[in-house]
Amino acid sequence: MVLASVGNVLVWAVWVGAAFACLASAVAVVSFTNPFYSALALIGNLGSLAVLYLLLSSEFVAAGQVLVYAGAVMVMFLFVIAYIGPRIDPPWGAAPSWQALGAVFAAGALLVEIIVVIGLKAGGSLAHSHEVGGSFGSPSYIGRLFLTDHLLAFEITSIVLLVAAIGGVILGAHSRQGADEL
Amino acid sequence: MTTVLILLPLAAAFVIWVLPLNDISAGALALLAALAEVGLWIQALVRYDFAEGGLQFAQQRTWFSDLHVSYHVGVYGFSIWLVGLTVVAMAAAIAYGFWAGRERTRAYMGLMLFLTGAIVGVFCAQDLLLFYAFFEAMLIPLYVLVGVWGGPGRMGATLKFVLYTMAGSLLMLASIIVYGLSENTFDLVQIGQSSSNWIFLGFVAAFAIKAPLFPLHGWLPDAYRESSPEVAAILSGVVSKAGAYGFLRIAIAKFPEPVQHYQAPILALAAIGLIYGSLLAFRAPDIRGVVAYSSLAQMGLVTMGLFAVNDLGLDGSVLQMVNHGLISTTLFLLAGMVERRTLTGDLSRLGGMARGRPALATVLMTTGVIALAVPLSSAFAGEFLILAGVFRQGWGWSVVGAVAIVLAAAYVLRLISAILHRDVGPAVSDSALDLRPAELAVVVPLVACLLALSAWPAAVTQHSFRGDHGQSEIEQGLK
Amino acid sequence: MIYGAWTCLLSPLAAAGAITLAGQRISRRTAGYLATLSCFVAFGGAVATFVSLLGREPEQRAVVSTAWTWISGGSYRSGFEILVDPLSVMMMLIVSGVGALIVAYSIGYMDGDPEERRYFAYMALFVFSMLLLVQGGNLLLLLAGWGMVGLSSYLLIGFWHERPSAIAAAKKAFIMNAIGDATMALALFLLIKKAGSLEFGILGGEYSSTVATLVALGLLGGAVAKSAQLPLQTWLPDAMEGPTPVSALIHAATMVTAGVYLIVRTHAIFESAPHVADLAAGLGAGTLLIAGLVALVQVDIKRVIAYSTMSQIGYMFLGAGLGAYANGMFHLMTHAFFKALLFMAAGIVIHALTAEQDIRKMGGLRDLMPRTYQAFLVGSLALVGIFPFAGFFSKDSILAAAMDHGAYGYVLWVAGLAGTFLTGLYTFRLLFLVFWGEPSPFVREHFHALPRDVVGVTLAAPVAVLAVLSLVGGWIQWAPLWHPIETWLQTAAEPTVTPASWQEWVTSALALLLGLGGIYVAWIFYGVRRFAVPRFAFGQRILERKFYFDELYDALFYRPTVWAAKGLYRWVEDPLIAESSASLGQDTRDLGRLVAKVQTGLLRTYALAIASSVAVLAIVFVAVK
Amino acid sequence: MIAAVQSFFARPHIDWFALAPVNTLLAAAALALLSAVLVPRRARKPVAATLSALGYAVAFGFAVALYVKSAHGHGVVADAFRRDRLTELAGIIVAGSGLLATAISYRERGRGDHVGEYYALLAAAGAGMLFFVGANNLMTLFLALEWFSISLYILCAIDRDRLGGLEAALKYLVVGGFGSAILLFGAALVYGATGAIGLPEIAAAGKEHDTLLLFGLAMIVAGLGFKASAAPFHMWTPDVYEGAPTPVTAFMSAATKTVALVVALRVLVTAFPGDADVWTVAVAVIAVCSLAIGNLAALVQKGVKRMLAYSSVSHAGFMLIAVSANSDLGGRALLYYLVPYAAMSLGSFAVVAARERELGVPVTFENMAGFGWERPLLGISMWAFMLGFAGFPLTGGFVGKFYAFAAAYRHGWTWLVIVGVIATLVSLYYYLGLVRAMFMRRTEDLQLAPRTDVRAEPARLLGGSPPRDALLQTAVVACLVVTVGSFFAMQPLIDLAKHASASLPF
Amino acid sequence: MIGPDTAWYLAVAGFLFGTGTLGVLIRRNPLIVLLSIEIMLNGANLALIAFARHLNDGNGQIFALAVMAVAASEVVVGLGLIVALNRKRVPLDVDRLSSLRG
Repeated sequence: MVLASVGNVLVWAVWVGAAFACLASAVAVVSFTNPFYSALALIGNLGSLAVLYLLLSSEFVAAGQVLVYAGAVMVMFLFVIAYIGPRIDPPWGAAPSWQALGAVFAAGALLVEIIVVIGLKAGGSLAHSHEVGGSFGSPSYIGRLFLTDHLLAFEITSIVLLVAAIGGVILGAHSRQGADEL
Repeated sequence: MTTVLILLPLAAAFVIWVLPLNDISAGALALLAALAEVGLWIQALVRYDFAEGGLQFAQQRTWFSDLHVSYHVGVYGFSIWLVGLTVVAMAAAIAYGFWAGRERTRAYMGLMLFLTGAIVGVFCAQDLLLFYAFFEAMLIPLYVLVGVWGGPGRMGATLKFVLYTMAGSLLMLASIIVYGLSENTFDLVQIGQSSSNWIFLGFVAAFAIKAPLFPLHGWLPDAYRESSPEVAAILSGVVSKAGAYGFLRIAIAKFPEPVQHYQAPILALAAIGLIYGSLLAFRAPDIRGVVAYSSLAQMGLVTMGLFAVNDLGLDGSVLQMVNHGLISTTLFLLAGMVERRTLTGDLSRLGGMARGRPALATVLMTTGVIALAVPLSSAFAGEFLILAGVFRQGWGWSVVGAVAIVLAAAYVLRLISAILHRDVGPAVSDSALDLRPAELAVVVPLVACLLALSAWPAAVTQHSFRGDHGQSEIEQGLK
Repeated sequence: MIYGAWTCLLSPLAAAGAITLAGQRISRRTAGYLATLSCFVAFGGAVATFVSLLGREPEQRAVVSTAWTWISGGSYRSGFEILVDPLSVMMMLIVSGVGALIVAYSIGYMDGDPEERRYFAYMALFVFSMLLLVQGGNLLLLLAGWGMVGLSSYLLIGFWHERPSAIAAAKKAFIMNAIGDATMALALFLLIKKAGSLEFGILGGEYSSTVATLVALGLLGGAVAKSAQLPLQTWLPDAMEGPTPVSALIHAATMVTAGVYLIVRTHAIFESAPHVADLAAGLGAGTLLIAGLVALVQVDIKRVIAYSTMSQIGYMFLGAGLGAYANGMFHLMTHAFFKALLFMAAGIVIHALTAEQDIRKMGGLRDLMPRTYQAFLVGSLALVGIFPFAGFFSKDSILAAAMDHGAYGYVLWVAGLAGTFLTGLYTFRLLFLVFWGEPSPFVREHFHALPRDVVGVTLAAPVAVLAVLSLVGGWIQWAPLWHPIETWLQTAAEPTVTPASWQEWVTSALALLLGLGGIYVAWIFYGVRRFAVPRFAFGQRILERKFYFDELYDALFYRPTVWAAKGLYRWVEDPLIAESSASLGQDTRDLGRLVAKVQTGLLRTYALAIASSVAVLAIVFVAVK
Repeated sequence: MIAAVQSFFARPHIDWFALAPVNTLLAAAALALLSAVLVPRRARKPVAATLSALGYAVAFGFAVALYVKSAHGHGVVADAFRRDRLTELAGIIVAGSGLLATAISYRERGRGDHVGEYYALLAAAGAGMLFFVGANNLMTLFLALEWFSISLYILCAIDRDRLGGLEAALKYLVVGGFGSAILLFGAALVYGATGAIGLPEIAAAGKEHDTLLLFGLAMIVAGLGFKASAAPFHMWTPDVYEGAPTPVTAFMSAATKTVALVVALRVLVTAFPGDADVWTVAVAVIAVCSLAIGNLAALVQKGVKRMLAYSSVSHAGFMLIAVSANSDLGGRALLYYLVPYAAMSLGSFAVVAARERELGVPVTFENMAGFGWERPLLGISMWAFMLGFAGFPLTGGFVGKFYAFAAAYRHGWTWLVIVGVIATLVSLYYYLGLVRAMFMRRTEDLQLAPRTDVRAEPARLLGGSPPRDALLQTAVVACLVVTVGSFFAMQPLIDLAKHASASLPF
Repeated sequence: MIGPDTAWYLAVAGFLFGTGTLGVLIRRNPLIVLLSIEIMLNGANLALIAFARHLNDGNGQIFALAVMAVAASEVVVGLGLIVALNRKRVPLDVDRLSSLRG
């Protein structure tokens, strides 16, 4: 009982920390003027998300998150940013136009709506969630799902990645007559 | 029989489009096809059993089953006459186009034949959707015929024409959908009578624009002025009849209660159009303007007769449709012939062409006096019946009609004397020849038809409806 | 016999068609002969019909022959049929007979005109139309013939189409007649509605007085238009623009008298609408006075005769309106003779003076062309109604009939007598001015006698014939003593007035005196020129302007029409009808430009559009649940 | 041990036949990709093109066979993919479009580099679409969506030297990513609300009018509307259609719209029957927006490709009318309409491509002048396509519109019919405007681009007018045949559509 | 379950999503726009996983993993495009990419 409550407090504390970090980094990504810092902030964001995943007892996803995302994708990002050189543009560079106002309004509206909806449900169906077994979210668990129910999804994922790779090659590779045509 | 009537010109059109013919042979082939079509029609006329009346030569094949739409064609007494008008007028128009030597002959002739098939289809279709299909199919060749072979202002004219017409016919499409689905069939013969005002108005919109009825004639002057004479002839002579035919076949036959309900307003519009058109024709500055506005007036008259919904009015309207078709075809062709010689249709620059041009004078004079409905002419017979019929709906309508008769005399005489009489106009050179034999060969048959009809208008009036009782046949919904 | 009637009707039509189709292939002269021949054939047919009709019982003297159903509508039918009865036969004889003479005369008169063929085709067409009018077996065909004569009159008045004046006159005539046609048509519609048919028989039917009055009015409208009576008389003088034979045939002998025929033919309806009948008589009286007055100041030889025609037809209307149908018809016949005679004699004068028509330039022709002078004299005497010339017998009996019509009748009677005086005056004014006195310089310069060839013969022979007829033609009936015409027409049109013989005598005496008085006055002023012609500037201006009828109608009808048309162009057609669609399209395109402007090409805009619409969509979804 | 493994991995039974079309195309793609490396440059293009064409042809055949054999639809591979006539009819359309697109592309893809990849991606995109229409749960749906979307992003930018292509690709990618993120979040919410990702299971969860569900539904509608380029999610369409290589545009306009609409129909009808009262209205409103915006904007376009893009927006509206009817008739209308529509848009873009090649500049209304008389075949075909778009009789477009309106009326929405009618009227202006440009304008001031030898590196001028492109013309004629034929022989097509829509639970 | 309810996680997810949206809407540097899209996807992922936990159902996690892969692919293509644009000397500003408009 005590343990449970202690654990509860502990989890709460971790959650608060992670959530805060997550939100903060997200805001940072959007608001940094230098894409380099934004990218770094996103890494932080991903990390804190991974913590949240752990709290949600999804070890495998958390791991994947850290490895795939923070490991691969972000590195690529940083590489590209470094390749083309960081270009500074302040988020509110343009004078507050109807564009910006609309943007803030629309995004805010979406955010508020989501929060409200969740708030509405918070007391109801979202209140009491199922208990999960220990194996939930474990690699084997995921693996089995992947090879049974979601075989196709698994395959498709690989195909998508392949296609993307081709795209990367085509677009990224140095064009034969790129320069002289300019 | 009916199918052959529809398909022959279409087939000929495709042959002409596909085969690499030279201009002469293409034109000759087209003319041949048109004449063959006339022959077919005569055949149909002979074989149609007028004593028995009603729908004949009917052919039906289901087109798409789940909505009960079918390819269903056939002819009634009155449609026979309209088909006849179509084939004769088209033959004349094609002949004229051939003689005048339109550039891109193959395309041109093909389109003319295509148009023939479409119009014949309109008069023969016995299924709402099929009717709509043909009704629209007419527009496809017309759009190009006006737009490509027309005068300087052709683009605006053709666009206006098509948009106007489509505005109406799309409303009609909506009506067709609602009507057909609510009656659960699109077959014009089986479909029951409806009492819905909205559906009725949808149809009326389409036909009123096509005819045209008074406030909806915005497309008319430009289209008639800018298109080449033979196309203008077809537009005012034949295509406009599709609108009147629609009134008769669908709007009046299938919507008895709305007709009762809207009779007065429609008659009023028609009457206004009659006077309005006559007045404008009286002041129109050029030949085509006069003929154009006069045909606005004439279609108003026809509409009056139709919406009188009694034996006299219906008979008169059918007769008058045929008359006006032949008359305005002839007049537009003559206008074209005059313009070929003077390079202008401007009345103020014409005149004195009767001197030394007896053929032109005679033909124009004859057509003109028939056009102004001098008694004993078929046009007189038509107008007389129409006005006698509408008199039963109220003497006022006929008084308006009588006034219009006087105005008609005024504008036709103005037209005739502006072209033929007085001293020679600046645009008329002595080198302008009299009508050539070829031209005579085009118009004289039309005039001959008119004279024959003048001798025996009852040929049409007696053979349009079962037992010459249009009212009862219409009231039964032309089953 | 019915074949005779059909021959009579169709032979001129055949000639017209033949001449038209033959075109240049036949010589001009041939065309003339063809037309003349056809008219004589028609006359032969008429005579044959007349003879065979004579052989019948009076009751069997009405025969209808239907060729085919002309038009039909439901139960209503009208056949292409002719009616042969005493009335129509009488008209057939007059029309074809006089017509034949005049067509023959035209051969000479129109000689050398480049478009002779067209002329003769028109003439033949006219004779056909006129015969159709009088033979038409039902009201519709009557109306058909009615319109056809209007048409051919239009064609013939405007025959010299280079002359704007001629064309204008032709149009005027046609449109005025079209007005008459329209009113007749309306009457016919009413009849169709009430009786469902247009046979002449239905006219005797039972109708409410309103219906009868309306129908009668409609028919009267047609009659006055065709016969140039008040108020539609203004076209006739202008119609003199046509060739003189045309004036003789159409505007004297036949067409203009059709109104009288119409009233007699449809007398049944007029009898059931007495007020309209009186109106007809009154119009006749008015016309004969006005025309007589105007004729006093005319200087165009043909116009003088034209006005005299108007006034003579006024007499006929008077008679027909009063119900003295036989007398009206009788005067119609005699008038056909002497008026045609006058016109043709005048034609010869004009021909001799190279198409000069102004009587002020004429004079002293009596010695130059004595026979013509005699013919003209005969005609004039007949016109004035001097015993024993034709006019005397026919006109006076009409006036006598007026006395048998109560007070109103006496008014008309007085008017008629006054008219007689005027007739004498203006007729002989003309005669004296043209023929008496010394030849004017113009005449000396231009006069050339008739050649003794075909032209001369064809000109002279018909005149001679008509001169004889104008003399003896009237002797057929002398109302107080013998009246075969009345009995002949008995079955067709039973007169409603029968003047007592004393009324006949009194009237004749007075009329004769007044006529002579008129002649005497004319002799004083124009013949021997004992006194200078008195001048009444104001009165003369009114007369010369023909009582301002033209101006009146111009202001009342023509200008308003033109204004209306122009106004419609300026305020309705161009701005509303033509522009509306264009402006609508323009507005639509502007709207489109607006929409296209939103497509900024900025990525953020696109995302914004999506985001905001998702927000809206979501809120709505959640809200409506 | 083995048994344990067996039990551990209860491998689902895999219906290879059902997946045959997809696999064929994937194989074709793979081979084409290999050809890019193995085949010598000169032969590369024909080989790759042939491979892709073969792939599409075979896939077409498989789809037909499957259509015949799948009278009773059922899920395959653990219900991740649905094998039924709806899937296969869409598959037939997509495969056909791909085949024609290959033909149209042939001369376009002259430049030596990436020709192999191009055809590989073309095939891959087709495969993704074939899978997309069969997707039976939100995950496969999302993945397949990304699959063909990414392929299309790359295809847009395949000419890395055309700035327009790159710009279009980036816009497409960013907006597309944004859209699919929204779709994804919606999917997540739906998943949360119902605890299921399979479409039938979502319906079975019986959570009508649940807040989360509706929220998710809204986002899913938006995501699918985006792919169908329905207003107001349409704004990427004109730019991408204009910027992308014309054959790619042709393929996109025909195939993408087809699959997006079919999937929208399937998802809405299968997964959200309970909320039909909500989404029918929403779809109707979206349809109206698309009609209005698409037509109005198209009125003022100068470029033909842009005009066609906007017209495809408005046609999304017409077809959504059918979807919004939420009835068997509506499904029939949509599935029928897709056939002539695909043909017409492919054909019209093909004609644009042909014109582009002989002018060497973007095709505008002005420089279409006289085209109809110079190239009668293409001109007449274009004429027919325009009439079809405008819904004239003698083309399938008329019947399609007719059915869509009929469905709307049956659903009780006469006002929608009226809106559609007015939209059609407006659309006439620009469709006929193109015909007018092609046939009624004089052509003196027109300049044909000098013909270039595309094989030479760098391309070198030959002069003279470009050669007639037999493949492209064949494709156009095929489209013409379908467009016109679908009017006359419409009963069979309607039957196809009927059976296809019968596999949905209306 | 111990710790905060699912609702809290979802709130965070929603916040991420909203922030990402804002980023896409206001940022002009395509790189950062791509990053923002990543944030949106991550928000969705968090929601998926929270729901998976809440429902004790593995599908959500699978979905999330798949999304990661997809996100990666999108990034690859996006970066490729950016590089290509950069090679054409195009300034990295989405507002400057407006040659296609109207």
